[in-house]
Amino acid sequence: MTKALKINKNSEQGVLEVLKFLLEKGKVKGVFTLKKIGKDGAVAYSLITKSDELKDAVPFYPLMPVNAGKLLSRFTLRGSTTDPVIAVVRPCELRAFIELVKRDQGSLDNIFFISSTCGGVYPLKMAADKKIEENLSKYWDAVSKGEILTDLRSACKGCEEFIPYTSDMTVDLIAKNDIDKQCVILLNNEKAEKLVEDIKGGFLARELDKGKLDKFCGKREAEKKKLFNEIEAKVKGLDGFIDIFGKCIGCHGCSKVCPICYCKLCEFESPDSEYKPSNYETDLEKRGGLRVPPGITYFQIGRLDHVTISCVGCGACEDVCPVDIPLSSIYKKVGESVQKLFDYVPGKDVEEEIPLLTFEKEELSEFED
Amino acid sequence: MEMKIGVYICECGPNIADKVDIAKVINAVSSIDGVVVAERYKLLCSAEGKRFLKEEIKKHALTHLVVAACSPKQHEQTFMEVCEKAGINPYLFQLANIREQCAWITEDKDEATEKAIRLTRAAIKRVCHHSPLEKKELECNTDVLVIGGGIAGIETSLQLASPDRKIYLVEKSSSLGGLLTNFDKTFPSMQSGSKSIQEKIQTVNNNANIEVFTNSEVEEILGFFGNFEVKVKKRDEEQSTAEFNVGAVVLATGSTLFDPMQTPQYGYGDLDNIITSLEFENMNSSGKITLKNGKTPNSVAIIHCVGRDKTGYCSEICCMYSLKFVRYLKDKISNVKVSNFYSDLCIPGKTYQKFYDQTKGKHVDFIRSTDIKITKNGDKLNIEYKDENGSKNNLVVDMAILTPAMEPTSDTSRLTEVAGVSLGDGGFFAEEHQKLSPVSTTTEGVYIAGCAQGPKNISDTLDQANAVTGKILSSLIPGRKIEPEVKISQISESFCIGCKTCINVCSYGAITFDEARKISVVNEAICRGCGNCVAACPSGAATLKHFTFNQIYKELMEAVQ
Amino acid sequence: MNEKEGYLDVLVIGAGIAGIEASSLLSNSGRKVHLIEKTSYTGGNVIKFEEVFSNMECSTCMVAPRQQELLQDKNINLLTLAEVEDVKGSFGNFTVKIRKKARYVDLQNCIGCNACFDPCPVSLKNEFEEGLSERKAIYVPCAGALPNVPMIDTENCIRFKGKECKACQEACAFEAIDFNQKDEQLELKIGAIIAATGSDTFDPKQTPEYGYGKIDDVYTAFEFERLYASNGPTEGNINLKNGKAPKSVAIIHCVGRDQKGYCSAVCCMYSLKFNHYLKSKIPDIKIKEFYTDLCIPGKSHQKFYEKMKETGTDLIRVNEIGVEKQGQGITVKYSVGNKKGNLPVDMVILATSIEPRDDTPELAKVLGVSLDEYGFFKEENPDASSVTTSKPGVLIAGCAQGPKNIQNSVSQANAAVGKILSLSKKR
Amino acid sequence: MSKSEGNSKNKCAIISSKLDTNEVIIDFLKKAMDKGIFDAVLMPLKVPAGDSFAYVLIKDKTLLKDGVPLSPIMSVQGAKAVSSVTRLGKAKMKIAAVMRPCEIRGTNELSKLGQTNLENITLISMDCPGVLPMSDFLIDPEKNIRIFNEAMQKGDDTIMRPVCQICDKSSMVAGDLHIGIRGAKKDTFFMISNSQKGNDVLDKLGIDLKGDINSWQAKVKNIADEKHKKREKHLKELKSKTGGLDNLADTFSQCINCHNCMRVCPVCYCRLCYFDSDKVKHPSEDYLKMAERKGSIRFLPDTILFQMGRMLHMSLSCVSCGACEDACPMSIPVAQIFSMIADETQGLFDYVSGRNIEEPIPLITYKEDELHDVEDAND
Repeated sequence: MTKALKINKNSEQGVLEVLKFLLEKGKVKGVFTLKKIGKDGAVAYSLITKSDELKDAVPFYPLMPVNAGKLLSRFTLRGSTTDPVIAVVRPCELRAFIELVKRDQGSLDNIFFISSTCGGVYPLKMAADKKIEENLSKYWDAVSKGEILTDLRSACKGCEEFIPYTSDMTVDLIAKNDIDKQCVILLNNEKAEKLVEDIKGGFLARELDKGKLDKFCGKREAEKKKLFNEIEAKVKGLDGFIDIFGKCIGCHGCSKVCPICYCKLCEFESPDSEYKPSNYETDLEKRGGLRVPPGITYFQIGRLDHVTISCVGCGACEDVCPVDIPLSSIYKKVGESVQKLFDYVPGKDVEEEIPLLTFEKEELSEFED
Repeated sequence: MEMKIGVYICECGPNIADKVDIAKVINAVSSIDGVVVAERYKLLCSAEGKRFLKEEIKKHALTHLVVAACSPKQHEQTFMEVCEKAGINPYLFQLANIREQCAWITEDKDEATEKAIRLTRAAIKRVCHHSPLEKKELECNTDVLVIGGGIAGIETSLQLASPDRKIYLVEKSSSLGGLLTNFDKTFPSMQSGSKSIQEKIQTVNNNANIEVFTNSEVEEILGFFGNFEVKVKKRDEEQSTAEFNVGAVVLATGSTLFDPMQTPQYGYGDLDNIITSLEFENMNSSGKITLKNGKTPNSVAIIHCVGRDKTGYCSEICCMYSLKFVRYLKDKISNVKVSNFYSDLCIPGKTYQKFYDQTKGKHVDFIRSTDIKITKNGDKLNIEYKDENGSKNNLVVDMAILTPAMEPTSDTSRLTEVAGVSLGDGGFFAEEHQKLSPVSTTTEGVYIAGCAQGPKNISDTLDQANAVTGKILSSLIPGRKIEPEVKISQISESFCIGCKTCINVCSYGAITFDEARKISVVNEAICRGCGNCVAACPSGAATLKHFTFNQIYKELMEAVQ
Repeated sequence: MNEKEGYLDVLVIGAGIAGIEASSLLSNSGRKVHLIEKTSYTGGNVIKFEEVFSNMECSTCMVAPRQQELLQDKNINLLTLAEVEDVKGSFGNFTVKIRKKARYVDLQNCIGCNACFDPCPVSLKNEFEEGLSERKAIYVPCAGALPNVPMIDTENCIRFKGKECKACQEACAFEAIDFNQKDEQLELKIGAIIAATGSDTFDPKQTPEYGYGKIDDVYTAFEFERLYASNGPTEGNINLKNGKAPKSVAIIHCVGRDQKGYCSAVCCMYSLKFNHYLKSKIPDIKIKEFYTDLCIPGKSHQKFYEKMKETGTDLIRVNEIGVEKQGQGITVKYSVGNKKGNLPVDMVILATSIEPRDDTPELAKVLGVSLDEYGFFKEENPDASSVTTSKPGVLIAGCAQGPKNIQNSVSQANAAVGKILSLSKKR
Repeated sequence: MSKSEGNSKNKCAIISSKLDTNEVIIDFLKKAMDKGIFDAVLMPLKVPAGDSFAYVLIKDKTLLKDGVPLSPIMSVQGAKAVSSVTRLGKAKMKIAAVMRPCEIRGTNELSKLGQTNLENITLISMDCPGVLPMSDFLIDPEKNIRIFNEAMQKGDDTIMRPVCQICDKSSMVAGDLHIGIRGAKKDTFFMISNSQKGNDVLDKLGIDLKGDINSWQAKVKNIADEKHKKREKHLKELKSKTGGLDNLADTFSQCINCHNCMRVCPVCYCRLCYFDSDKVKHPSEDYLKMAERKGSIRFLPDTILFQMGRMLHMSLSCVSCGACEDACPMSIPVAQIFSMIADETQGLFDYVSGRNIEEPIPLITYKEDELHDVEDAND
């Protein structure tokens, strides 16, 4: 039984109280969480150092403007933070950050993580159309009932990794019918316990309700199957690929927001992949017409090749695509098939080596003899 | 390799010690990681000071050095030499200026100390990000290109030419000699002008070390001091171009006369017997001074300052050669009456007033006048003018000689593009500094001599020709190596997209465009590290050694903590 | 000594702007230079000006870096308080005797903190400041002089007149003052000599009609320059003897021109510069300039004149002119053509002609070169470049050869070097 | 309306044809390819899946029939297409690029910046009815193609993108040839040449060039004037809403810093944008210090820095083609804001981006004796 905190407030207020406590007691120097910004209610990740700024914080707001893992990597790229910081992140964001740490793009030192059993988020389009506020109650209602809302992002609807593996604290949300009255925060390790040891109200023993969560997981799995079948129908062979990416306008937004795409200069934007006049000439000899600028499908397949071993299925790519290509289903499906080969779950454990990127001396001995 | 920084704070006698609490600065900087020693010293720039620094570097096996003392302009070079002698790369060193920028300008001691601490800490944070840079050397070409075959070009070529220094003398017209060939005599000595220039042309022609190009124009000059690549287009039948390398370029293109047609009030071009000074020199050299109708004039007017209001400057020599014209007229025509219409007599220097005093006399008068207008009066000329008290007056004469202002030659602006120099006052070539470097230009290795730099007399022209010789012989020495700037810019090949914005702002022509790879490339020998390209490059592909973003960012953030 | 080229060292006499430029160019070419200067400081006349025409650049900012380089240049051996006593030999092979007076202050140790000035009991008129301010027996001519090391004036120091006084030595924290320094006699092997001894200005006492020396507030150009100088006697404030600022000023050109017989080329330009000086300190001051012929040749100078005229100064061309006392103030009496006029003013500035230094004849004899009829060094051929003299190996540069502006002095300094470097190749 | 349009030097022909605009253009291109005037044609084609359009470099004449010069959407800005073909060297074949006026201007601007080599390229423009917003089109591509064509016939621009509705340069501005539909009688089209290259093409095609284009010019002028008034009104309103740092911050408060707008913009040609480079990546203690100064900062604190930085870099070259607004996932009116700024900055130098190849881009072109009047002022 892990220790847990119980606060008689709704889950968001409960977490905010803990964050306020940590800031005021100087246990942490800064808090990473979603916050309301500007007069027309935009929500964005913020780094908060003064406790009274927490009044606008909305930690579990159902929107992922950008993958927090990518932000934490940027925060610690130039060296780990010496002052302790706590971040409220979703499981896929935490996994994305860990995947980046494995690739020397950040450091976990002095960063505490509060995550939750993730109920998924609405698509960016809904925020753009300012329709999230009116769907908030519907969202929390579905979460507490352990149901899946149809207008969530497809990546979230089919997401089975909704329980965080390595967060210091986990807020129990899914299928917890009293989340608007009671906030339960599980303290997964001594670090977490030590952090909140002198908070008022003692600890109690609490576990995630395996049964309810497994049932919920089944629903997510069904949704995932549905999405994968849709994609399979649409994308048959290379021609299917060309058709699905026909609409792509080459804005590379999907690679910009993807946490795993961290290259300073993407190979598909560098001089080596640029078409020279001679290439145009030879291509036009072979085929009557050539799409210009070339390399739309080449970029998508190339990115798939670079990213899928570590793709955490966070769905940021589909969210940002201006032509609504079902990218997250494609990358999740290809990602899973690649990761299954090595039964590797990206970002599950920072010590676990990334397959394909790490070479073991005696690795392929069975093929050699 | 672990970083070991030594920080030394100079008292500079009373200058810093009185105003900054050095002990406080020392313990404020000793705690920074990487700093292994922080000490003070009486006078670091003195001989003992330098010896002390050298021993300290060796004793603590320092990898980086920070000195907090005076302005880099003063002793950065001194301390870099100390680093070199002590065996560490001179660029792993930073000088914090806590004298001119702190002690000398801050009244309150605490404030001065606080500022000294910030400046020193900032220097330390910067030095951690310095990377070692190596000095480079280049073999220099000692030949010289002289543009313009007048007296200035000829004198420079004769002074410079020697077996180990070839001179290329390029003249636009078909023969050498320039304006001087037309002058029978020159002031103040009244010795023969054209004779002396012909002798000089002879010595140039049979000097094996001078290659003369007539009817030719310099088309292109690329490169830098010590290694210019020159293209000269010959306007002969085959229109061939010659290409050669030189170490320095001398602009000796002289000047031309203002065209009096632009000032119609003088009637030049539509009334007879109104001639310019050059036409009069040729007439005098041909032996007889006659009117259009062949008769000899017995009254001549010399009009000074023709075109001066248009050009906006006094051309210095017109008053003097007008006096010479009076003597020409006196020799050739007995009892000729000469009247000079002038505004201000410009006869500076020790020998000129005497020349004027000896020219005055019978039948020679000097009329101070303004608003001169020349009209027809039968077959004579009527000079209308306003005299000293402003009342209108006129004088009838047979002939009028105009002294037009001196102007830059027609191809001056073209040559500024070719030689990479700029135009100054009056449209002449701009000297680097009006007082201290009158014969050099802002482009190192390109010099100016004679009237190309501004109107002047023959002896000043020859002075400038010898001055250019002095400058070149003292810097372009056979065997001497040129040390190009080390802190130069570099453009990342993968990030550059070839938009050429950097090439537009580079004032030294140091960036060329690689057509094949469509990227801009910095010529390391010419780049002077001014940083224009780094500021202009939209994507940050250009970076400047020793002033990288990181170094400046760290320094700044530490200073404003 | 290498036979073909002879001795390579060069002797430069005079550390004014021409001497400095010649020395640094020679050092740049690898030659060793012995730069001897009669006074205790470098910079000559140029450092007396606050600003120079025509871009009104501050003259110390212009010259100080060059002086600094000179002091740090290993190829240049600067000998202050030194004069040439005897010269023997010919081009490439001169033997020169130099007498160097003692400075009594150690150049290495002294850091120019000026602590030794106050205790000195002696006080007398400072020649550098044209007598407008006082100096001690141990002194530096002006703040910012380089080398920034004082000298002891043995004529006036009471210790050198037998009295027991160590005031300055006790005040020095760096043991820089050493009374036992002796005058020295040096002998140098020299290849070529450049005389760049500069010039003096005409003493207007010789023309009483200007009332100089008799009437207060009649200043020579150099005195006015020092009045305006920020490191000068009045730190740049232009005041009359009675301490008040002048409301009207007359600037008289060509003072001494008739006596000298030539136009000194620069007085018109520096008189126009004085307008900028006066207007910058006293904006609504009335200025009248009396001239005979405005001599502003060259591409940049007329522009300077026109910009000055816009500030409202008017110029009057006069035949004769005189300055007389008028009760408390001064009046300028002048005649234009046949009309007479007089103008009451508070201050008069006399633009005095340039003339040779008084020790020029003596130096000429030592160097074996002749003077021209005006007392300047005589150039070999007035039509050619005027830096060579009739004696090969002895060259002249700057106002020592005749009145000229800074630009032409610098050109002549470079030209002299050009001649030495190119001639020694062909010897 | 550029000056070259009005002068009589240009040759013009009136073509009568029953076909619609697209077919007339394709027929013209086909004839030109037959005559060997062009080896290839660059114009939009429907993508295989039929749900979008893309620029295709067509060499095989049979593919021409699928071309849709007046496509309902601008998926890729034409200037970017031409640049990708010719940036690394002039095209090896003679190409006719059929594009909208703002794409032609973008191409000219890019050629001034060394990103396009126009040798062997003939720029053909046409009177542009505007394009549909990308997000609207994608809801139902088939239906929207029909709606677009009807609106185009009627000249109704209310369904087009906001920047197209206020575009006052929607006819011939630059380029070599222009196909005019405005002010034409039924079943007739104007074929106007705007350069020597254009004249040669028409001569070789033997099209008699004595048509009178006054009716076209008049129609184009009054459309342009009307749109200009609409533009000024619209942008003035926008300025009151988004002017000032706070308003601007609020307008971009939803921006997620995905830089789509920069990537699709024709005049943002840098390979690595300054705002993606190391220069904006700071150590954690500096971010914490920034946060402490304000109590809380948006993370990443780069949105306004990027937007204003991009404005600073490219507003003088902006052709207000609207590509950025199409690509913005958060539906921020980026194109309208950047058009507002571009009108003002270009107005300062009375410069129109891409109007004429010889016209240097202000500020990045330095002339030796450029600022004498200012220099002397304070000399």
